Amino acid sequence: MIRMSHDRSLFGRLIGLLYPFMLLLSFYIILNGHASPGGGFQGGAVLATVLISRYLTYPVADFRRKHLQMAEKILFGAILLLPILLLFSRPGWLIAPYDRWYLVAMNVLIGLKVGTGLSIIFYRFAAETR
Amino acid sequence: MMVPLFILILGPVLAGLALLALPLRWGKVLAPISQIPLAVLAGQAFLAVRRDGPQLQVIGGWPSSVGIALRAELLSLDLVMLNILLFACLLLYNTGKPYVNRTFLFLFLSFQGLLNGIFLSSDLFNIFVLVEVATVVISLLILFKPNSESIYDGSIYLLTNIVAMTFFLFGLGLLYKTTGAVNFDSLKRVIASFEDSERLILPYAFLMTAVSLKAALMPLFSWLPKAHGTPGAPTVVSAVLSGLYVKGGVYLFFRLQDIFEPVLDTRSLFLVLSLMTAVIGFVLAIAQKDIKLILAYHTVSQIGLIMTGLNMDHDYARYGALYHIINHAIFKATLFLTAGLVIERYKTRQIGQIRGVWREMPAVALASLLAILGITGAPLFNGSMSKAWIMVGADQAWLGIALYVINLGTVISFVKYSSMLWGKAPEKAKRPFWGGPGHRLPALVCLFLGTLCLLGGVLSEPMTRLLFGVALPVDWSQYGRKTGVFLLLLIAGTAIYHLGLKHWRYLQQARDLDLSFHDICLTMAAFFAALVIVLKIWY
Amino acid sequence: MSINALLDWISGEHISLVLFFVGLYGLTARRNMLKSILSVGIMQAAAILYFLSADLAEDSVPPVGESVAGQAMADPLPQAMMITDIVIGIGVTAIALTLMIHLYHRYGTTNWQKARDKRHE
Amino acid sequence: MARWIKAVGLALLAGLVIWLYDQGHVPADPLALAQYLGGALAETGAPNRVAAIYLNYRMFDSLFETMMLLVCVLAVVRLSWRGHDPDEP
Repeated sequence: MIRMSHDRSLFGRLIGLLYPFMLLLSFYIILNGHASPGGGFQGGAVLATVLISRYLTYPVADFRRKHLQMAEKILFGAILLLPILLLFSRPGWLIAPYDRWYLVAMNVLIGLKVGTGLSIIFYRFAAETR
Repeated sequence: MMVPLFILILGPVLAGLALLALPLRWGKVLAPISQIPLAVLAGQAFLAVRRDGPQLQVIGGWPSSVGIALRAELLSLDLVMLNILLFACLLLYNTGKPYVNRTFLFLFLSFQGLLNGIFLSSDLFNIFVLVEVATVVISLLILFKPNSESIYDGSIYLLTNIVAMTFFLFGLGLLYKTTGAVNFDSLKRVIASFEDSERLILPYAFLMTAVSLKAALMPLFSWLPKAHGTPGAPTVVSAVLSGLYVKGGVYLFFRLQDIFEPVLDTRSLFLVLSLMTAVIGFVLAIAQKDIKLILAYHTVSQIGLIMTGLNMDHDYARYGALYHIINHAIFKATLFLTAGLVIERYKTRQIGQIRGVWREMPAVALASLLAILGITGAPLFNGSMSKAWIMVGADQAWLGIALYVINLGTVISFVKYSSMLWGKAPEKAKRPFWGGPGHRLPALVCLFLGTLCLLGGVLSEPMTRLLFGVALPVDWSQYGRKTGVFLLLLIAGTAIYHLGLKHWRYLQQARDLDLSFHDICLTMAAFFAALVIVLKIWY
Repeated sequence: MSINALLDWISGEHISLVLFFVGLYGLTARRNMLKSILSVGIMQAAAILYFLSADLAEDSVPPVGESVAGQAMADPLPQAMMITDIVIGIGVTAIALTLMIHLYHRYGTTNWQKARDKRHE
Repeated sequence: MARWIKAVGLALLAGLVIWLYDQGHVPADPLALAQYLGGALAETGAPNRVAAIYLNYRMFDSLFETMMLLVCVLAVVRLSWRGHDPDEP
C-alpha cells in the first residue's frame, strides 16, 4: 500500500490545499456539462479523485462505505425515474425553458453517482490489499 | 394505444430497486407478484401486435435513426412472455432458499429486464450495452453463494465473454464507419443497397465471432458448461442461463443474419457448424458424470439443433427452430430445477450415486420424466413437434440422417440421465408425494412446467398460430409411424448406451477435454481468421 | 517505403487494428491473469481509439456550441457511445481484478494454468 | 503451442485484416449526423451535442451505463475475499 501516506506532513497538507480546487473543478465540469466539453461522467471521475486523495491522507475511512453504497442506490433510482417521468413516458413534453434544467439535473445526478461508485470501488480495493 | 415497451425493460429493474428498500420477507412475496403486471403489459403489447402488425417505438419519441428504437414483433414478444413466465416460476421456486437476499432479488429481476431489452432492442450499440451489463450480472449471480467453489469458472466466463464483446464493439465500429448507422432498420436498408460485399467482410467477421460465442456455436462453446453447470451456481440461475440467456445469443444471430443475408449469405457455412455443434454437444453430454454438466452440455447440443433449423432455407424449419427455442426453454428449465431438488436431497451431483428418485420424490421424478420425454421428442410432446418441423426442412438425404443421429444422441444422453430415476431409494420408507417438507412449492412449479411440455405438444398447432401467426399443419395420421421411429430410437439408444458406450475408453478422455482460457481465446482468434478467409474467398 | 508514406500509414485506425491484435496476443500467450486483464484493457482501448479516429473528418471542430458555416463539426455519436463504453470498461476491469484477488486467495496463484490444475485436484 | 507461433499467426492475421481494411474501405456518411448537429440545440437545449446524445437522444444507454457501475460496486463488495455485503444478513 501507499506507505508515504502515513507521512502526513507535506503530502497531506498539499492535498488539503488542493481539495477545494478539485471539488470546484469537478462541479464546474458537471454543471457546465451540457454547454461545454465535460459532463456527469467526466466530472464524476474528478469527484472520485477528491475522495480517493482524502483516503490517501487519512487512510481510515472504511466506515463511510455503507453510506456511500446507500447513496449510490438512491441516486440510481433517481437517475432511472427522472428520464422515465420526464422523457420516456411523454415524448415532446420537454420544451425550451425546462430542458436545460433537466440536463443539469441529470448531469449532477450522474456525476454524484459516478463519484460515489468509483470511490466505493477504490475503498474496497484499498481495504482488500491493506 | 400501444403499451410503452420500455416499461417491460425498466419495470423489473425498478421493482428490484424497490425491493432493496423493503424487508426481505416482503421481497420474497412481492417479487413473484411483480410478474403479474409485467405479464399483463406484455400480453397487451402482444395483442396489439397481432392486431396491427409489428411496431417500432423510439424511446423519447425521436426519429428512429436518432434515438434508440424498441421493436415489438411477434417473435420478440413471444420471447418476452416466455421470459416473464419462466421468471415467475423461478421466483416461486426460489422463495425458500437460504441464499436469497435483497441483493439477489435485485440482480435477478434486473437480469430479467436486461433479457427483455436484448429481445426488444433494435439498436446494436444498445444491445452491446445490455449484453455487457447482463454478462456482469450473470457472473455475480453464478458466484452468489458464499464461499463459492466456482471462482475459476466465473473468471473464465467473465473474461471470455468480455473478450467476445470487445470483438462485437470493434465490429460495430467498423460497421458504423461503412454504413453510418447503428440501428437495425437503417442498417438493413443501407446494406441491402450495397453492390459489393467486400467492405462488409470485416465488420461481419468481428460481429459474428462475438455472436457465435454468445450463442455457443462450435468451437466457441466451452465457456457455456462452465457457466451453466458450475457446482456453486444457484439452480434458478443455471435454469435461466440455459433456458433463456443462450437464446439471446441465438436471437441476435438470427437478427444479424437477417440484416446481412442479402449481401453475405453464409447459411451453408453456419449450417455445417451448427450440425457439428449439435453432435459434439451430445457426445460431451454422454461423457459427463455430473448431472448439471450433462444438462449444460446438452444445451450446447440443442443450440446446435436450433441453429441448424435457422440456417436451413425453409420456412417450416425456421419456425420449427423458433418453436424449439421456446420448447427448449421450458424443458431445460424443468430439468435444471428438478436436478437442483435432487442434488439438494442426495447431497451429490454424481449420476452414478443417485438412484431411486422415482420412489424418493415422486413429484420431482414425474416432472423430470415429462421434461425428458419432451426433450427426446416423444410423440405428443412439444419436442417432437419442433423437431419434426425442422426435419421437414432437411431437403437432402445427409441432412435428414444427421438430424436422426442428433436425435439418437439426445436419446442416449437421456437414457444415461434417467438412470437416476429408477432403482432402489437409499432409504426404505416411502416419502410423501412431494418429496418432503419445504419441497412442495418447488415441486409444484416443476410439475407445472413439465405439464407445459405435454401441452406444448398437444396444442402445437394452435400455439404456433398464436405465437408466430403461421399455420404449420401437423399430420396426425403419421403418428403411428412417428411413434414407431421414436420407440426404435429409444431401444437403439438404450442398447448402444448399455452395451457399448458406457465403458468406452475414449468417452473418459472426452470428459477431460477442458479448454483453458488461452485455448478459448486462441479458438476465438482462429474462428475469426477462418471466417475472414472463407468470406474473402467466397466474395 | 519512404518515411513519409510510413507516417501517412500511421493513423488512428491502423494503430487501433494493430493494438487489437496485440491485446489478442496477450490473451493467448500470457499465463498470468493480471496480464489477461491488461490485454482486455488494450483491446478495449483499441476499440475506443478506432471509434474516435475513424469517424473524425480532417480539420473538424468539437461538436459544441453554434455551428459555424464552412467548418465541419465532428460526429458526436461515436464520442457519446465511447463515454458509455469507457464506464463499462472501468466496471469490467474492476470486477475482473476482484475475481483475480479472490482467485489468488483461494488457489494461491494468479496463473490460469496452475489455478486450473488446483481446481481439478 | 510456442509463443512465437502464436505471435507470427496473429501478426499475419493482423496484416490480413489491415490489408482488407485498406482495400475495401468506403466510408459512409453517418445517417443521423445532420440531426445531431443541426437539431440538438433546439430540441434538447444542449449546445454540447455529446451531452445531448447521452442525456436525451440515447438516454436509454446511459441508464444501463449507470446500472453497470452499480452492479460493479455490488460485485466488488460481494465477490471480494474478505466477505460479503454487511447490509445483508
